[in-house]
Amino acid sequence: SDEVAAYALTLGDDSLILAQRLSHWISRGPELEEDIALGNIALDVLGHARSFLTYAGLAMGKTEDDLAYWREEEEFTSLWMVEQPNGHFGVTIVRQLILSIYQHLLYSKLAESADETLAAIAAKAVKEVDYHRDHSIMWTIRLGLGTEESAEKMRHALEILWPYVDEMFLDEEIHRTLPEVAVLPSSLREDWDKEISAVLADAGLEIPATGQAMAHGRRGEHSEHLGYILAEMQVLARKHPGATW
Amino acid sequence: SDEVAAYALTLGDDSLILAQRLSHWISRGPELEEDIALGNIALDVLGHARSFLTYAGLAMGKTEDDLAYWREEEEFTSLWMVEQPNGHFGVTIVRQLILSIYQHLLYSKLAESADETLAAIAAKAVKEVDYHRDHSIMWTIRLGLGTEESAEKMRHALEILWPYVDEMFLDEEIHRTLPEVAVLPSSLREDWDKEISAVLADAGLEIPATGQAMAHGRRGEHSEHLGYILAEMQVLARKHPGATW
Amino acid sequence: EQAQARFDALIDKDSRVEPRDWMPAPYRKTLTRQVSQHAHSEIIGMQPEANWITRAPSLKRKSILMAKVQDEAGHGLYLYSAAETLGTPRDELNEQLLTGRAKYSSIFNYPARSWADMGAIGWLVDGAAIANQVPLCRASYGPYGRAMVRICKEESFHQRQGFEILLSLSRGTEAQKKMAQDAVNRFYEPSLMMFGPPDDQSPNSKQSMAWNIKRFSNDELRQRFVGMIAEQVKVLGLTLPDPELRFDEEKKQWIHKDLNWDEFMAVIKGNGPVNAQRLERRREAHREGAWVREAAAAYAAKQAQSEVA
Amino acid sequence: EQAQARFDALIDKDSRVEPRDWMPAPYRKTLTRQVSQHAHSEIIGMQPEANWITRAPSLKRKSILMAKVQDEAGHGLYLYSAAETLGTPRDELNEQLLTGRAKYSSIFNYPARSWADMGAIGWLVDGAAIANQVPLCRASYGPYGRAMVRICKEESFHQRQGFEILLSLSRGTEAQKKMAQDAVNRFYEPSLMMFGPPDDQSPNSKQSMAWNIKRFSNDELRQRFVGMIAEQVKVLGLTLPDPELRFDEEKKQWIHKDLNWDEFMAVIKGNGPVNAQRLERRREAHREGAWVREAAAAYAAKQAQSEVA
Repeated sequence: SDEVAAYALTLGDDSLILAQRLSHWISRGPELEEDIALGNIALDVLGHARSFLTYAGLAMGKTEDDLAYWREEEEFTSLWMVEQPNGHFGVTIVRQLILSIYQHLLYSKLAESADETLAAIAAKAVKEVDYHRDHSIMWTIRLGLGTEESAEKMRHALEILWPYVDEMFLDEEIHRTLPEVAVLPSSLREDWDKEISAVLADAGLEIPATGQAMAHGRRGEHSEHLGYILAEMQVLARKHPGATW
Repeated sequence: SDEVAAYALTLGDDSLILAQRLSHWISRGPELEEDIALGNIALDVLGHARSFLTYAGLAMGKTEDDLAYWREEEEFTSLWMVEQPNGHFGVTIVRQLILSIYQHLLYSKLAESADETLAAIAAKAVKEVDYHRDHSIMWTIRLGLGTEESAEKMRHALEILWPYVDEMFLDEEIHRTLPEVAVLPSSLREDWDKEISAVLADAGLEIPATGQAMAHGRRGEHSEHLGYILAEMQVLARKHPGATW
Repeated sequence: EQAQARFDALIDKDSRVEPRDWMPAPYRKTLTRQVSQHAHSEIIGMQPEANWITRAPSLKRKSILMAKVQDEAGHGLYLYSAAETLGTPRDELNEQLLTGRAKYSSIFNYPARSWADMGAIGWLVDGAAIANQVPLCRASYGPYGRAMVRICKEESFHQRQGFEILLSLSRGTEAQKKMAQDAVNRFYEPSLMMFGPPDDQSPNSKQSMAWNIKRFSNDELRQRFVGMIAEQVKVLGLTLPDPELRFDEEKKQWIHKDLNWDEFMAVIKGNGPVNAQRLERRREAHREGAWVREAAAAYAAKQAQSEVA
Repeated sequence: EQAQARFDALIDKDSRVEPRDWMPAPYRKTLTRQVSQHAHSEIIGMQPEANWITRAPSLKRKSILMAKVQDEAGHGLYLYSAAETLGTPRDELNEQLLTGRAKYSSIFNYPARSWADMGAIGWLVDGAAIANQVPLCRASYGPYGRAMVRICKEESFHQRQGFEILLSLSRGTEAQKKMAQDAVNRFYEPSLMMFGPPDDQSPNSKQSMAWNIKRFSNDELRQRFVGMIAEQVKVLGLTLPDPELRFDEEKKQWIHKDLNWDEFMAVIKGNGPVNAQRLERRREAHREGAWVREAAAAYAAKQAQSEVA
């Protein structure tokens, strides 16, 4: 249905923008192993994006590429969290920690969705996200407990990213209209809070006392970053309308 | 003539891309005074770009905006030096030092061009570039003689930028076909070498022993950076073909 | 006592207080806060516009926008200087901004999402700023009033440029007109809130008016502004997102919709869309520029030493 | 002496030398240089392709490209491991790369200017690499040969992907076809030079062949490669930028145009278009990652200590 497609689109957009951000690390990591690890995560996440977008496109008569390359900024529904810049390695790790715990909870529930396709995509994705989560937990602990400098950088990363946490758990119309199909974001909050608090405690870090941004990416109201991300991502495809690659 | 227009285009492209790079500093400078100073330089340089592009466009039946927003990467003729990333403040200062000494010599000669329009643009520009040169000399000396850290950063900046110096002095067909009009880039080299060597000596810095990149921006063969610069610069204009702003 | 009397007399005859004059501590404190907040607003206010410099859709607009953002940096400088004459050094004021202790105009905590925002910010945000600031040109504190004279002149230029951007868009393609209307929709209400809470909820205004810092109440200024834009929007061929807006001939005042003061307070408290981003950008510039400032200071110290020697 | 005799015997019967075996110092040195250069080439070779990941024109191509660049990082890892079995630690090899003392394949000092370069690099550069590497699967040093087996399998997959990119472009719009031809024009000559100088100017080849590291001469390998691409380019519907190219039936060999060995030498010496950029990117990643590596080491040390306690 149109609603299911719109819901799939939100999941696809989050993954697409996150993959775009993560892929920038390839050839720039702090060590070769991390080029591979972050690249693998980016590749998995791009895979999720493609599955969700392809499914969303079915109902809309569009391909994954129509949706990725030919929508305008206000038609994207990504969360502000995925749009945040990579920053230094610690910022990318904290962003990934926040998101992979979130996606793990989300996909675990979505795997039981009444929509079989979404359930199947989620069931496959959750296994991959499990690894992403482990990877970011491991790095959060290493960097939190590593040196004074690394702990300070992690505190800074938490501070600049935390304002975009609440948005991840906002229930929107699209979730409420699909009670059997969609996962209600607010239903994930409690578990997420518990899980991330435990990780941060293990890493000697704390949840920062920041404000919360009035972010509404699901409604097409985006951070100032998305325009730049799309300009780069879409530039080549848009120069060749109708072309096959 | 077409040749004069093509020559004006090379000057316009250098200034346009440099202004685009410099303008990124506005609201990001190390102190408020530098936001203003770098912004003023960017604004002057953009002004030069507009004069040269407008003049080039006259012979081609195009506006400055046609030339800035609707050419493809390989149609741009900018030098690799202007395309180099801003990096830290020291990199921007060294790039500006290299370029403003160069442009000062170039415009001083061009002010005596047989082409009256080019001569007039250059005569006006040279006064502004004189200030840009002073500004970058002053900072080069401050940073070269400031702290250990700043001197090291300046050495690094010189090292990563120096490979693009030779290209600035390459004589191309376009220069040779316009002996009375165009300034032969090679004719500037000796004075440039003298002047920059003196500044670096005053700053306790040395000309680095790097290789020289095979750079041929004048022929449309650009660094890997230009594609990104243009994607950002042109994104909005290209979404609205034929629009007036 | 004598000093207080002299100060009161200056205020009474609407004269200027100058830095050398004695002034009551609360007057100094209020002014320092107001002038520095104003300076911070200029500095933070550069960011939404800087966001579109590299993507400006014509070279002329790029050039105008760059010059405008430059002007704002200049305004920040005058205002920090004015604040310094009250005894607080610029470093300390900057520190207050970076640590979040000092406020700046809340409007800059909304993102600049489209090119049309360059128009809406110029027309509405600078417009509201001017309405606020023109009376400040007569503020009792001399350096502040004089800074405002210079700033207001440039601001009205900026407002006209913003208006022109919107006019070009509204006369342009359908997509451009839509972009313009969307920007006006987003900035209308926040710009009305730039004048601060309604008079009955603005306890500090009275003292500022007694000191001849403030000349008109928040609501009076808001009225003037609404009246102005209600006329100008017709020329633009756009609409204000306020179906209730009308001039009440009986009360002789503009009636506008209820403003979302909850959101206003939330934004002030740091929960606006881009508060965190704006402050972090400032902090980042400060952090990344530390080595440059240190080098400049070290060089200056060496120069001073060698001149002595 | 006995050891040398055992080594010679191993080479004679075309057996494998293993890390535990004694080997002559020059053999070890030559291999270390070759294997580490090969590893460096994989790592630097990620950059031209990473340049197009964020701009790939379809999600499928983006995904394939990301996987390919990942594979290259993986190849780098195997090869550093193989080099380490010869006694030089990875840190030291990396240091040689960052300081410019170690070389890597010169082809990566050309910029990847267009999307079609992803095709040309796959087809020509990976193609030439495979022609070079397939015989290395039988290299006398065990760990190197085994690494090459794994690498060659993936490389031929990459080559096919590159070919497919070009095929899609050449069957696409005029602009796409032009883009493809332009990329082939730029990469043709540098790819032929990947096999190294002509045999009569390649003094080290003979020793490498005697040691069963190299199996074919530079010119032999180049001949195979040219023959292959001369056929494949027809399927692509593109042309090679070499009007002189033909198979000489008498000499039974391919005649191609004179290659620009001056440029080749200049690029090797550091004067290629993007040598400086490629190295600086590596250095930057190393510099920016220093705090991460230090933290990881500090954490590991603390863990080790707490396990002991």
